[in-house]
Amino acid sequence: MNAFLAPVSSAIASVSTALEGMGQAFSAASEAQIALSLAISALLFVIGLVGFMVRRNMIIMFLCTELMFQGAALAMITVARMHMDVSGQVFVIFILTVAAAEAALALGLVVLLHRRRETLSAEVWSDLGEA
Amino acid sequence: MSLIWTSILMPIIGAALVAVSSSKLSRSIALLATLGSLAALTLFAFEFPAWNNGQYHPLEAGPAWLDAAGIRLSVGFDTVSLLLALLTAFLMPLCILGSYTAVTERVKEYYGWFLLLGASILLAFAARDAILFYVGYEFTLVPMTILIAVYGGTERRVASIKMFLYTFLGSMFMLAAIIYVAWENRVSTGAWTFDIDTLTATAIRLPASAQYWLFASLMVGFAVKVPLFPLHTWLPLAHDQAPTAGSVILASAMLKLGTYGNYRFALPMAPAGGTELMVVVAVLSIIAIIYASLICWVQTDAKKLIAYSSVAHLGLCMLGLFALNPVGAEGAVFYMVNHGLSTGALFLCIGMFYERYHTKDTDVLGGLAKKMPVWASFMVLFTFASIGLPGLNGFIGEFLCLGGTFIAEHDGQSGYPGVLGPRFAVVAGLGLIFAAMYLLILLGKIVWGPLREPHHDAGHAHACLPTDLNAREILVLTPLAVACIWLGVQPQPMLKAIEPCATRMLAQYPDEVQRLKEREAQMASEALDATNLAQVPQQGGAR
Amino acid sequence: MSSANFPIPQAVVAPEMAWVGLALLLPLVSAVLCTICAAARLRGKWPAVFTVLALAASFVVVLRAYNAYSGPVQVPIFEWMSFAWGDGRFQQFTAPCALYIDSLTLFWMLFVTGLGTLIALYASEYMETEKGAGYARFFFGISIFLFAMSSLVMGDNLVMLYLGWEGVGLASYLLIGFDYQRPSAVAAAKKAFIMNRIGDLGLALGIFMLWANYGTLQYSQLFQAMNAGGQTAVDWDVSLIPFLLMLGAFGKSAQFPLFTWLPDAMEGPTPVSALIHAATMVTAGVYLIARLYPFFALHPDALATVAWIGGGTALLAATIGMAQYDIKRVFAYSTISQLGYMFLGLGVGTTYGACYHTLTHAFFKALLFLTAGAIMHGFAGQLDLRKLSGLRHIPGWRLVSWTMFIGCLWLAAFPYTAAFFSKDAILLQALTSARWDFVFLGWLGLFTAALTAYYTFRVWFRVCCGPVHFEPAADAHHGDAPHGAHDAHGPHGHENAHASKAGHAAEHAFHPHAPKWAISTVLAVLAIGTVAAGFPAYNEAFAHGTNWAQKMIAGSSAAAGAQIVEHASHAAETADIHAAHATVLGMEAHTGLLVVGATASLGGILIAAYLHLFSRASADALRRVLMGNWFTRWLPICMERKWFVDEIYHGLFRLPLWIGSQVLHFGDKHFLDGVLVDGIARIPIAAGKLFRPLYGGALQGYAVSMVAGVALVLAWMTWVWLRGFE
Amino acid sequence: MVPTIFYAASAAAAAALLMLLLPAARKVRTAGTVLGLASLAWILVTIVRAIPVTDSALGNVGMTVLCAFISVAAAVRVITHHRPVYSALYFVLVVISGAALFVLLSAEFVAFSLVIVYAGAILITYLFVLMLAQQSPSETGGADAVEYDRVAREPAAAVTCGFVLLAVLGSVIFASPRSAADASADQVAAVERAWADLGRMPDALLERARRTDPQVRMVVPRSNGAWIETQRDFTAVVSVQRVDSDIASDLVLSPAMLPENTARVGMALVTRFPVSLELAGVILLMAMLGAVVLARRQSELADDERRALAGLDRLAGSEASPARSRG
Repeated sequence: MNAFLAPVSSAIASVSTALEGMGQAFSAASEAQIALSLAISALLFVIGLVGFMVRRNMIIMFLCTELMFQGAALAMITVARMHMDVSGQVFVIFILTVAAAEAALALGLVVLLHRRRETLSAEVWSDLGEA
Repeated sequence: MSLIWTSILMPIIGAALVAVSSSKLSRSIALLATLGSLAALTLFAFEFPAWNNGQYHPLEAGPAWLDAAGIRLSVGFDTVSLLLALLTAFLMPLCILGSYTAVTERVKEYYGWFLLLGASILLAFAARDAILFYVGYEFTLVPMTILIAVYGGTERRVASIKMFLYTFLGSMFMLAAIIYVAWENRVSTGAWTFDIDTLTATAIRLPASAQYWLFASLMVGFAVKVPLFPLHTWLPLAHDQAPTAGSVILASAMLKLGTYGNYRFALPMAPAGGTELMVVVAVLSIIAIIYASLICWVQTDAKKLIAYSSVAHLGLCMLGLFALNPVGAEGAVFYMVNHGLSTGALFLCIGMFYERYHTKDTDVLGGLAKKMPVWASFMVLFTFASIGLPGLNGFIGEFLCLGGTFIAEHDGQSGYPGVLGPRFAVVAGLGLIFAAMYLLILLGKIVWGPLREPHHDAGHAHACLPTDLNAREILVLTPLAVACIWLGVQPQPMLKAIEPCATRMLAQYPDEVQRLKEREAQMASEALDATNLAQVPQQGGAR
Repeated sequence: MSSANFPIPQAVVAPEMAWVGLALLLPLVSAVLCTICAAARLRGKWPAVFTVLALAASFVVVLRAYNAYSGPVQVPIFEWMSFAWGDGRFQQFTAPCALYIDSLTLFWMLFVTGLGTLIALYASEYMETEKGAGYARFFFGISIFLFAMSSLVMGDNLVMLYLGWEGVGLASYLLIGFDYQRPSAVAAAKKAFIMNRIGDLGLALGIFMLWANYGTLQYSQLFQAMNAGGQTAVDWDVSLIPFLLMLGAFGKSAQFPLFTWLPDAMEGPTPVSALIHAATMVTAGVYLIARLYPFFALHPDALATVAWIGGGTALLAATIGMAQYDIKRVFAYSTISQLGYMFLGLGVGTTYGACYHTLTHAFFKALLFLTAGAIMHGFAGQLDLRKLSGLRHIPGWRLVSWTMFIGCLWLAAFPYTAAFFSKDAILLQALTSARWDFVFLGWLGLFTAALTAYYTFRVWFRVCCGPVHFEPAADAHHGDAPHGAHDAHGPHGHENAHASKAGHAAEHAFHPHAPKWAISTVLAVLAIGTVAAGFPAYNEAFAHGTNWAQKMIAGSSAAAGAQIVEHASHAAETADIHAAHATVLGMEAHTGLLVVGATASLGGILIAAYLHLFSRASADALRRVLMGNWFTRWLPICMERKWFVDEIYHGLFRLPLWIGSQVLHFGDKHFLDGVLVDGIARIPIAAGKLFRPLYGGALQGYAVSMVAGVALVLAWMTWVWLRGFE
Repeated sequence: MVPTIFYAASAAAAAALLMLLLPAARKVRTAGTVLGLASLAWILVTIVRAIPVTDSALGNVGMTVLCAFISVAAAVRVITHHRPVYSALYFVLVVISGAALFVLLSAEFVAFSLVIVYAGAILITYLFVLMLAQQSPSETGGADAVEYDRVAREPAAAVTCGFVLLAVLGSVIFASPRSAADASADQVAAVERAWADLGRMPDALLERARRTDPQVRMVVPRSNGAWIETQRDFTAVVSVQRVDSDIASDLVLSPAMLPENTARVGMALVTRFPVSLELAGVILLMAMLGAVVLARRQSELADDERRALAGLDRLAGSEASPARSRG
């Protein structure tokens, strides 16, 4: 029983410590956690990428780019944590900025395109092709 | 050196002028530019000091072009390349003069591209830097493709694309080989250079296996251009579709880039590889001779016939080159020049009746001696030059190529042991018979016999041309005829001049061939030992 | 293998004799002048004038050279193809433009240039209907021929010989195809050139082989090297040299495997047939073998092969000649047959006999052809001996008839004619040989002589004797007859009777024009020459003087003949001793041969007289009998159809090659180009089709390819990077 | 060895993703889900087993794994769900779990801004647009979504590319073991920088000094001109004047006195990346302007198009351009 609950209780403890903020930021991060976080960021990025390629709804495609932003941001944060440096976090703030700007413009464009063809499918816009 | 650059740049400047001039003026500009180029080259030839030593002249390195890669604008000629460049420069004005009435649309572009073609061929022959050679060699494809694709016959697109891709693919191998040698040179000396002499010196020190691949890949590039069986199929189509002047330059100068490449790169750079693969190349050459000759026999298209005959003739040229003795090499080089003259002239002749009748089909057209006696005289002359009649130019090269092949096994006394020998010469000699056969059949169809003309009214659609040749056309053919006869009667100066180049090219071969022979003898004796060993227990068992 | 020393006189280098080169140069100059005449569109007889003058001048040059002759000389003129890459004997190639003049050369040149002049004169009248471009072209061809023939004979080396060899081929091609609008003439010209080329290849290979073994191609050096012993250096046996050279000789001289071009060559104008295809060019093979005679000892069977081919061809051609109806064709086959004799002579070892026969043959055969030409000229191209009769009785044709009679007597080797002596020399050598096969060939030759006499006089009796009757040929236009019709399909036996009826109508409308001065003069001169050609033999036989011809031959490389044969056949005695003691049919050899030869000749003439003069119907009857019988039927058919040699060649070589060519052509287009080349080109096209959907314009297609590219590049980079860590 | 297992797991994950993307039966999708979760677990376990976890970090790692499951599963749903609105909502889940991961990585400020900006602002915009472009049921043909939402485009190629990329990224994770020296050097540098940051925050410095020693009156610059000086043991020394004396004396600040994360981010923004900060502002401004322009253009274009369509209608038979759509 104790053995079963031990990870849970230690997890809660660690969250509370983290929320307190101080101290933990300057202790060496667990390598496993870093690796896991990087793996998650890779997964998010790849899933976003795959989504961008397979989804045909323009809005979802943009949503997928946001997923990729998520992955990238997570990688930034992870590496920042690894080096105990705040530049990564600063960069994520910029990413947020760009994402917001992109969302505003992209969605504007999507609405524009939707107006012209009455559909959100990306494939009606294939004027790049030779045919 | 400035004369060399003058001869190369004159056509380029001419092309620039043509581009901004009017259509009417363009052909005169083109003619003047090519004549200027020829004049510059002739002047150079007069003061050329290296006729008798087989060396490059001038020898100093040119200005840097791409310094980081050691590519320099070095130009210079040895006898062989000078002869081939002179041939090119000699044919260019004739081609332009011959195109006066043949080209009526997009005239400016035609002459512009044609001049660029000539300039690039001259550059390839003049280059003493491998990359510069490659630039000239490869750039010929661009104007030629355009000449075929725009001014060609009905299948011009396919023909031009096939020509471009085929030869381009081949020259990629060649480029790779050159860069490989340059890299090896860089490894050993620490500096990049593409100077041909330096590369050759580096390449001959490579191990035999490296030379084998070096030779093979150089050969692939040049064999496409030559073209060697079975890489020849682009040529008949390209010739068939090209405008007359294009065919002339293609056959006379561009194909020579292939044989010249063998002379300049493949053979001297990779003697070990050349020795290994000599028999393969020789067999392919012989197949080319017989195969192309037989195909010529059943051709009904005059131009395709001459195109296939080029395949056969250049097969003989390659055979002479790969006899690996001075006789064959002399013959091959001589043949390069003379094939250019006689085949170029034949293409011009065919172009002249094509302009009048708009057909090259020997089943439809025939007996033109009745209507065009002057043309017929020239045609007969050039045909016999191509057949290799002694006293005309074709004979010298043919005879020496075959002779060189024949005596190739004549080791010990000539100083150049060989492998090919009489067996190869006999089979290749059949080509002489076939050459007479198909060319005389061609003559019999289009020159002799009762007059046959195509029925459609386009018979004499070309208003500005008389029935027989006009003065301009005679002016085009006469220098060629004079050259054909002169070189047949007085080949001596040229043979003397080629000789040092030939021996220089073959410098490494006596030793290599000797080594090969020793190796083979050793293998044979080992095989004999092996069979003897195998027999021993058998005999024991029998007892 | 043959280290025997043959007594070949050493040549002296004599640059001061360069004027002999005029004999080569003058015909070339006249060729150039003829070209200028053609270019200037002159319609006169200028080309003929130039040619005759040039040839006469070169004859004079040769005469002067003959007078000045005192031993073999080498006359350098200029360097033609010479280069060296070392100092060794085998490290150079030397083929200068130079002359080698010995008695054999002069012997040949005398009759070549002499006959050339006469025939050119004859042609100036014969060809007059062609005045203009054709006239110039004709004399251009004659001039080129004379140039090439001179180079062939006088050349100092085998490359010069080869130049002449092919040059006469060119002249022959141009002149056979003179009437180029007639397809049969064009085909004949082509056939002549190509069949000659087959021989030429043999010659070229022989030249290479000589070069490879002896390191030189100049006669004098070759003979020296020969005496010094050859150096076998190629993997082929050096004894193949004579066989390769032989092939060249057989091609040029129309011997057995390569003879079918000569009858077809009769498509050319008759002076051409006389000069090139009877008197001079076809003897080039004899000259070649005589010139390089020592080398024919390199293989013991080489000369025997020559003899067998010569004897066989003589018989074969004679049998065909018996059944031809076209006069020129009869003469053409007789030429082949006579050339066969010459080769027989060479083969059995009498170069004198062969060369002397060449000389006599040159005269009488030229005469015969020229009379045939005169008939053709006068009768609008008629040459069918069934359609001409009794020319002897027509005014103005007597000269022709009687000169033809002289020619026929000589060809039939009538006793005490020049040809009798020359043929005698050959047959004597054969019959008295120690080899049984040579003796057999001698008897075969005698039989052939009888056949020759028969078919020769068959012509003369048919054409010049009997009742006067003639039909002009269908084409009134002067030129050469359309032999093609008779050529392929044998005539039908009873034609004669009907033809004469049909011909009467034409007879009244048509008046043959008798020859004018040029033709008459030439015929007369030639007839005298024919008779005079016997002089050397008469001098020997009756005055016991020296035989000029024998002296000429004896001074040259051909003289090695007898010794070589003896050497080859391992006989102890020399030919002369052998001949002196030999017998023919129990009589002393010379007497015996006189009897036998006279019998053969007279027998043939008598049979011809019976069948073709006294009882012409019996000739048809004989033919009917032969044709009616199953067992003998093949004989006339084969003779008329020329033993089907052309057909056999067609089936054996030409057709398979042609089919092969078609297959290759198809394969080249559809397999090599279509399947292989285009097939390889289709791979990138197929790959492009595979990826094409990615680039249809939709954004994500580009995204996919971009990501794939990035992923691959990253993967590769990572792989490289990781390898660095391990 | 380890990367190989990771590749296998990634391949399994890719296969699962493909199964989910293909328009297949429910069973297949269920199998895909199971396989996907299993392979995700496999990936995570591979990582955890490859790198030893200290007990103290056990909690963090456990939480990270939990968040990983949530965020990856949600991300997959974003790209596989047929209805865009649900995709958007799943994306909110990704953002929230991502924020949790940020917190676990001691990036609280960013975590909260992420939730606020993304979940609060961006996603709402998306939802607005989705609603705006919502298809009516008639358009969807009775299915739960329109065709272009239901059918994936070239899933195989995309998944393959994705798999290769994942393998590459995974290799990088495994290939870079960090040495302890590196880690401690990072730590030293980070602490030093944090103390230096504190030196530039006078109020915070004073506050911390007072917290350490209530007697501190003021902090004064040290003899070398700096406000603060770092010690070896992560402590720092400041010069202070106590209430009771004018003489400056040293005061040692313990590591607990280090500035908190948010303060450091803020400090970095204004001291180390001021230009970037300005640029970000410009970008936002431009985006705003762009959105305005687009919105204006939109209505104009709509008018143009309506007019053009009307014109085209008059010219019978040339409806080519709209008909070219390949939907």
